[in-house]
Amino acid sequence: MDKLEKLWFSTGLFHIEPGQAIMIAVCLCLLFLAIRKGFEPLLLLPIGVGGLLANIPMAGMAESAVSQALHLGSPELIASIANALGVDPVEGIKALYKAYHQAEPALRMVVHEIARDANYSDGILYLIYTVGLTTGVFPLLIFMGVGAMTDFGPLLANPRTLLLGAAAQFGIFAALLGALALNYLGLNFSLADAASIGIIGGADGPTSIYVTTKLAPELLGAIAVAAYSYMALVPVIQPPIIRLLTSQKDREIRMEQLRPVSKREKILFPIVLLVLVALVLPDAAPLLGMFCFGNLMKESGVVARLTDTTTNALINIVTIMLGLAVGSKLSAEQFLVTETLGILVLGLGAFAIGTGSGVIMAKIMNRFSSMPINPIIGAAGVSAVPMAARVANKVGLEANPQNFLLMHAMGPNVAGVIGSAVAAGVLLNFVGG
Amino acid sequence: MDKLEKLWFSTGLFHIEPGQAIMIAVCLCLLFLAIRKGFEPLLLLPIGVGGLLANIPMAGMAESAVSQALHLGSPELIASIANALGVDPVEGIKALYKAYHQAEPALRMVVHEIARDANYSDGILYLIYTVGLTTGVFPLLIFMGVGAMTDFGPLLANPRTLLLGAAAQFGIFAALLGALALNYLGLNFSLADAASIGIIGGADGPTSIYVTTKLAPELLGAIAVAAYSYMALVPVIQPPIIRLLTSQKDREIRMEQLRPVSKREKILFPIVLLVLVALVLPDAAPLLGMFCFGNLMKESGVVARLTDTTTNALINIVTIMLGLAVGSKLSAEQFLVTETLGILVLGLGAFAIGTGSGVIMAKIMNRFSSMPINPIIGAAGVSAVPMAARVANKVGLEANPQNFLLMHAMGPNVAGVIGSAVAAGVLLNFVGG
Amino acid sequence: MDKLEKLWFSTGLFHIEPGQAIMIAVCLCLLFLAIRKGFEPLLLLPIGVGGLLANIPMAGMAESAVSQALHLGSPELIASIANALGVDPVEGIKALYKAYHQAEPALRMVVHEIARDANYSDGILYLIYTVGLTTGVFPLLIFMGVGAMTDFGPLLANPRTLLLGAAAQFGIFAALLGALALNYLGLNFSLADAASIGIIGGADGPTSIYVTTKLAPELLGAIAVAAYSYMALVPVIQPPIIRLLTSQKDREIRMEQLRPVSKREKILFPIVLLVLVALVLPDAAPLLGMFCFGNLMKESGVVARLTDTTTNALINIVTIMLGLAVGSKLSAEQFLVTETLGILVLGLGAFAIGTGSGVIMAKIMNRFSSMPINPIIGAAGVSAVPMAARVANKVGLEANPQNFLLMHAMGPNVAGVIGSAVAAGVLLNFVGG
Amino acid sequence: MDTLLQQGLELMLIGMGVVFSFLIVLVGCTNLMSWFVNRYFPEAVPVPVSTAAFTSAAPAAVDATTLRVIEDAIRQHRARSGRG
Amino acid sequence: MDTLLQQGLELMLIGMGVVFSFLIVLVGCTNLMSWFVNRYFPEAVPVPVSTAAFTSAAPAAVDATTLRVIEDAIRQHRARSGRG
Amino acid sequence: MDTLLQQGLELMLIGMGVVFSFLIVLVGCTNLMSWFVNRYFPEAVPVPVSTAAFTSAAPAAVDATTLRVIEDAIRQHRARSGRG
Ligand code: NA
Ligand code: NA
Ligand code: NA
Repeated sequence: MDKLEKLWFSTGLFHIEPGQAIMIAVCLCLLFLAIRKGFEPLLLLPIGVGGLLANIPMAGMAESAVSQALHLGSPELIASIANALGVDPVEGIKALYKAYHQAEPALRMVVHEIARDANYSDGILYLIYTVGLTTGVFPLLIFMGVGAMTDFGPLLANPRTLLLGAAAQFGIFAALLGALALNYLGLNFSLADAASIGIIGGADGPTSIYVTTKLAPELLGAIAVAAYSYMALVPVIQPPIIRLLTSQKDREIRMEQLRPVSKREKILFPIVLLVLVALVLPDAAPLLGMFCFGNLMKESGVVARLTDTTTNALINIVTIMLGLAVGSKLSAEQFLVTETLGILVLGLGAFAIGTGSGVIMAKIMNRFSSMPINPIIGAAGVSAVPMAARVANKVGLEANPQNFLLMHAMGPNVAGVIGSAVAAGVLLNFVGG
Repeated sequence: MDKLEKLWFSTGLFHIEPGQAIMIAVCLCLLFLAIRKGFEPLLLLPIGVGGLLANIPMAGMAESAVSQALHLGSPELIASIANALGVDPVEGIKALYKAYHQAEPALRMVVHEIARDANYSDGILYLIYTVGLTTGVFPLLIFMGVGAMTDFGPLLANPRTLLLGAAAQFGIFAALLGALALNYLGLNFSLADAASIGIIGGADGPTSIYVTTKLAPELLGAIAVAAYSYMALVPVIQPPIIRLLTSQKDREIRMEQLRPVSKREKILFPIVLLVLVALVLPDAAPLLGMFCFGNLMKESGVVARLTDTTTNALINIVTIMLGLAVGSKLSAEQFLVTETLGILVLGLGAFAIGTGSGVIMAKIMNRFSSMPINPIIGAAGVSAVPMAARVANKVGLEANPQNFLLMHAMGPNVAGVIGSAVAAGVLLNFVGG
Repeated sequence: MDKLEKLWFSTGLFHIEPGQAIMIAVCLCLLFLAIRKGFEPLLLLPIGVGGLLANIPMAGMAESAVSQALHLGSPELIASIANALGVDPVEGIKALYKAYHQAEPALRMVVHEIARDANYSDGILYLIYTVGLTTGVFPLLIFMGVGAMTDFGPLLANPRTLLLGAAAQFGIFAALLGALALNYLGLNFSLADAASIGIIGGADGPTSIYVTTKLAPELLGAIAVAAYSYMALVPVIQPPIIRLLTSQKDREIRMEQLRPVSKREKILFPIVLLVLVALVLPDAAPLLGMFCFGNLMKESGVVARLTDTTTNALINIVTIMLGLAVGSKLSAEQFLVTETLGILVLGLGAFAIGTGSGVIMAKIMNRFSSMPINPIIGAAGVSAVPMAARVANKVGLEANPQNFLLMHAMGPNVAGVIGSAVAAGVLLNFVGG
Repeated sequence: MDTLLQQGLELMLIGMGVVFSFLIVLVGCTNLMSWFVNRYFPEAVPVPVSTAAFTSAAPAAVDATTLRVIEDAIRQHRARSGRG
Repeated sequence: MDTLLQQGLELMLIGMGVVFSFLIVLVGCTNLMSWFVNRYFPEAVPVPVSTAAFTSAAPAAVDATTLRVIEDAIRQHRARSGRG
Repeated sequence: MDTLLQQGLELMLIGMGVVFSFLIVLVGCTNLMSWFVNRYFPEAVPVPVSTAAFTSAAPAAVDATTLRVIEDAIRQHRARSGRG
């Protein structure tokens, strides 16, 4: 019966490509890391599932209606699309797809309609990605939530630590250079690609995703996976580097108790930061603007119910959607390329160099300042809040069981968030613009 | 004063059509059932209000700007639209509307603009419907939430009960055939209509809505109302059928205590199911994919805050919107037709037949298996979670006060959810594609 | 190095216009009022931040991609846009922008694409505004939430107080006339502008925003700020007016204990109101429909989890977005005009007149009725729930320490919400239509 | 200009007219409804008027300390899996 | 017409066929998975089957009064800053 | 290629330059702000630095059992009307 044949033709097994099979395996590994190893599960679990769904053959959950029509459609359908686009069908799907993307909006709508009439509709992951990531809404909302969960108290008690957060951003630009250098080894990274890879060193998920969706969307999957994996690996990556760059004496430095910070200072800080951004660095305005908004909601204390929703229902909903959207970019042709290896290596390098430069900056500052800083907390400058600060605290306790660095490390830690947002602004301005 | 006249002309009383009046009455009945009788209030209350709002004359809350312009607009406005469409206004609204829908996207945008310039804007229910249902996003998000509230423990303890969930889907296809047969009685159901009607037998709200919006959107109102009403009527529909098909001895069968199920099994099950779907049944991927995602979030236990939001804020928000969107389809011309009667009858039949085939399947399995199954739990295979399982438990206790079947019935009950999602995939593939 | 120059050119300081600087100062004042003085912080804080972000030079967070391209783009880019629009670039940006808005949808999409290709994308505030306010979705959802937080018990116990809520709407139409009169003083208000300004007197945020976005979007910033500020100032505005219009004897009037109201009455009231709206006043259907829906969810008691989400996660999320969207309209060219002064004056007048007419209505009713009403509660008819009722209670206690008017004032208070929604319906019908 | 003011006046008359007539009708319907309900479907124990028009302003039935403890609990419960 | 009914019959055969074969395969995979897990990764204390298929239907482990107190607290906690 | 690397180097210089100068200015403004606040608007009781950078990581002020009880309550409270 022809229906039975159609049935077999409609199974995944009949259509699965090696790439898809491998990607499904990769996503299962991500799920293993998220669930069993506790690697940033809040994002890697949705990303893993999203990637799995995106690689289900024939389902097209991560593809637009048109792309589904071109890949799964009948010859007649493809012919009618080719006809609408004024392209010869024999030139193949790739040519048709290219022509579609270069066509005028009105014509694209016609083609989209042809696909819709043939019962193909945009996949749900494609919709979530389009609505939430191409617009930049998801990362910005998450940044707002993170702002509403951040306490600048430790930073306000010791503003100098902002400089540690600045130094740690060196990892971003080092990785950027590294990416460009890899072009000599046969990889192929544009300046925009390199900038997106570098931002992994920001150790800040939403910032990386925001920048990458604007500069190099095709690398989003690999970069997001790298960023969150290395954030989870901070406890493994940082300690050796810290020990390498500091003497036992350095690590034993005691830091004096932080001064109490008044509520008023905490309320004014996000406003000061916001105004400063407005005057000096408009390109960082979306990220830092939403961040300050969230923090102002929290510190003002007059909109508790909004803060509560921002840090719970809203950020959770967006996190789920963000994860699925990022996962939808884990397609074989985009992820199973040598570039991905390069990205993983460079990302690791960015983390390591950022950690190192934070520590070295702390040692330099000790040269010129009376009140000493324990260089360990410089490592927290990469952000990866609050993991990096906890690592600093742990390493500090190893050196001296009385040495509680957590609070001192929170300063550079949140400073690192600001620092990488600033760096992101520069990259978007010079590379994107 | 002409303004007073305009005032009277702008009242609902002046414009109300009998159909609208009847539909308002119907919606009040739905509200009565939801509030007083407790019929699935979470959905029937929003559906009832949505239907009421959709039938307010002149308000056009469930209509697009263009449809409002055509129905409420001045002759000049209609003339200009007709002119833009290249249709003679004398051909009447219906013809204009048809021409609009067949026009090219660009032209449709022009017409939409004309309507907008005349101060007509898309009704809120129309917007919610378009954004949430035509895209399939709402039912899929609800399915994710349901997954995050489902415990596969009982199913894992006794996987054989999956077969009961399979058998109960017979109601779907029986109703499908019935719908086609009704064509001989003068009704007019296409294969797509029949499939949508059949899926009522899935006893699963989101699945029915997802399939119907893709195959027969104009039947959505009637089908959703039928599906949720009969789910609420499960305690009335099922017991007699169970008694009819089982002997007292059957109903007294004791089932042994379920084995404990390990956390690891619970975590792996959604992954196994997801991979299986990917390889075998891509058409069921969206529904079962989101379902497994939700369940994995719950069982993994590493993203408690996401699970919490998924099963509360998110699913509640979507439920409200889904209800309003479904209600917006309760228009007189779509609901007050003989087809609706057919749908109600067939839906009831689907439930009854599904229940029966579940019970019979259990009896057949007892033939070939050493460890006996109480056929009552076969009735739970229609899903309608958790109502059907509770009914099975109740009927079991009547037969034998020591006979607690609830846990045993939960197995086929959740199996029924999977079963109808699979059936939905088949229907979408063969009827939609 | 040219990059350094580009760097300086890309700072806000280089580009900031006086207007933007002033608006940033204005927004800082709003934040001060919201945080320090507690002026409706739930809305004024997001509005203030939104306004601040909207006025960051070069960031274009409140502008569409096209508007950014025209204002920030290179001469080549502007030339290509002008070419696409068939306009001579020398005619200047304003002319280009006008041509863009008058162009056909398809052409507008082409221009939007040109802007997108030049790396300009819609600002996030622009997106939020477009999605949530131009569609009317945000105010309607908030109205649903308000409905779910409103208790009509006091109103049902003494329905006559509905008339107080009616009388207080006089402030709306007085301000409307006043706005038109101001045209003689050189201001320039259309009938639509006047209607939007008048609705400030409704003392109901979502209603004002809903009407203004439909009738006079360019006034939204000023009107929303005025509406929420005066709502916060109710304790300052009302008492003197009440004292002026009432004698000590009036204010000492004791009102008898309200009768208990049954659950059934509370459930039926929103349904009765909804049906009445359907039959008489379709133009008020969206606002009152969502309001009744929310209230029915609450009173029915069968969908507690939906009510819970509606009054928490959902309304909070929408409030944040609504605030940002309104703030995005606080641009210099729209806010720093003499019209804004007029709006502030008229808004104050609307509140005062509404308060007065409520009080006078109460005194008139006392003429014709045996059971006396304390005229103080007439002031609560302006809505501004629950502030106005608390004010009435306070003034009452001053007159007579045994005189608890809170519950009696809640009647006219919620009646005022219905009253201004009805008035909004009339304005939308006669001015908008 | 005058015509504009005139339109405004007309609008005021109609507007207040509609508002009043609608709310008067509503008073009637409400009374009718209440009479009908209490006549034919009286409730055993009628609910007393709650002491606030907003559930959100519901009376504080819990003392501050308990409240604080519970809030901490809730915060922990929510924050169980840390940063989003 | 007949062809339509015929299509329907075909659809029924295929549909039920797919549903059954898919769920039979699932039974197999599930048994395999459970055997594998319990064979190679046994858990110290296996979780007993929870008494409901829906966490939302979880048994009431708290007495009514406590519950009410806590709910009030939650409501206050949420409504802290009043109307939205 | 070289030009690309050169661009990269330029970008690094400018980037680190901007990051440092911006944060240095921020240090200045922050110190100024703090000095100003504590000089002219001192608070009676200054808030001590909270012990975590994330409210979500707030210290556990409630013992486990209480917490569990309360969580059950919350779950029930939410699940009051069953499946969504
Ligand atoms: Na960083
Ligand atoms: Na089912
Ligand atoms: Na009002």
